[in-house]
Amino acid sequence: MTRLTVRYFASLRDAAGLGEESLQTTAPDLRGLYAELQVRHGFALPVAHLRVAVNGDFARWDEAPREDSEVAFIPPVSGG
Amino acid sequence: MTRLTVRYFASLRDAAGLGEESLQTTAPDLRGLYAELQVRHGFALPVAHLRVAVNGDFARWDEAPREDSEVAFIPPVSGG
Amino acid sequence: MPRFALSEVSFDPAPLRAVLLDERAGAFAAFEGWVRNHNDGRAVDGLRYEAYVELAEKEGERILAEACERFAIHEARCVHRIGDLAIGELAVWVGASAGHRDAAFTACRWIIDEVKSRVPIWKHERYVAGDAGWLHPSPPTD
Amino acid sequence: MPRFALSEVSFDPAPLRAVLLDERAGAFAAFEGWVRNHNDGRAVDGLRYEAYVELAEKEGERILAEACERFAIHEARCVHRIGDLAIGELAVWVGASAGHRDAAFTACRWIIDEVKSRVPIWKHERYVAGDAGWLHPSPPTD
Repeated sequence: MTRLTVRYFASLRDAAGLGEESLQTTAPDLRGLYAELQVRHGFALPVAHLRVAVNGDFARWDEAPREDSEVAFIPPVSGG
Repeated sequence: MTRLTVRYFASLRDAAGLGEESLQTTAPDLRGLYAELQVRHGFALPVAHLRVAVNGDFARWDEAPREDSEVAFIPPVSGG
Repeated sequence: MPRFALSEVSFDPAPLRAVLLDERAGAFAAFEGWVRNHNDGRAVDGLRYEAYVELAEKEGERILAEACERFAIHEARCVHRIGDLAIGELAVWVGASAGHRDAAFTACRWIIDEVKSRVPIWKHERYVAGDAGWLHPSPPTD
Repeated sequence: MPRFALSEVSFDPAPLRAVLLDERAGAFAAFEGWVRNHNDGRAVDGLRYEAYVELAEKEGERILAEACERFAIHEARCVHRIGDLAIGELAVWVGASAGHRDAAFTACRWIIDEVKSRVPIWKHERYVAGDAGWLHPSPPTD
């Protein structure tokens, strides 16, 4: 079990109904973590459209979730 | 004989020592007029590097000098 | 002083431009994104930008540093608004000073393109018709 | 109101930018030419721009009108200084507003290129070494 914080932005935040949550996961990697949360919150965005960040830096989907880390799923950006 | 006014700019003005002059010419076209003035004032710029304007609009070198017109020889520009 | 910043309030580009003034610089190019009253054929009432602030600031800073490496520019700056914006408001400002205009234009264009594609900022548009939505452009399929 | 103007005194770009603000415009690009402290390896003390005013105003106006025809922009403006300028002073300002950034950048770049090649304005540089001279770039051989 890994305990961590997940942050949601934009449409993911709207779908989850919250900006962040603390949770425990048994997912082996961040891809698996997103799959779990996609089921829980009904996220429409496929993982292929997202990027993932850990502790404020971009990360790889095959990284294992780290204890006490902050994971953020980054929907396609639309600044500018 | 055609009587007209010629205006000089930038290095042509420096070489002529004046910004404009009234003169009479027998040159058949503006190219010939520049040739006359090149001799008179010792202009270094060849006609191929210049443009010519008549009464405030660009003109062609083969145009005949017009009575009472204002002719300007335009050295290579360097604005911006 | 950071080259990239997020701003929660409307800002004036004049002092940003002033920072880039440089006696060695002969050229300065700037880009501004303004909130348009329409998008994709729909009348827009206003919008909100949300950012993942910590990462947006880091990634913005990386883009500006990269621009200073890649192009023959003297300096560059970018500020991006977050929060609620009205029609006509300044959403993003980019400026670059350089010896010559080629580098100034190229860097300025590159910076805004990179900011739009890399910095975690999202636009939420409110339409005159009453609905609203997040803009999540589909990534290029490659 | 003319789109192109010569100015015998230093001018502020802010009101020019303000004229281009437009609720339909999502993009604005600007270019500024500043007086550099060096050119072609020589230390420059200051410069003077001379214009054939009547023709410069006409030709500048034609360039801006052409830009509005050729590119998907809403509006564009250009002001060029004449007279004596000190190092760091604003020599020329170009701005263009558009629906999208592509047109804004392309038009802005095109305008400054055309102004530099077509408008009868000449630069007289004064060097720190004490001499001075007109810049008359050799035309391209074609």
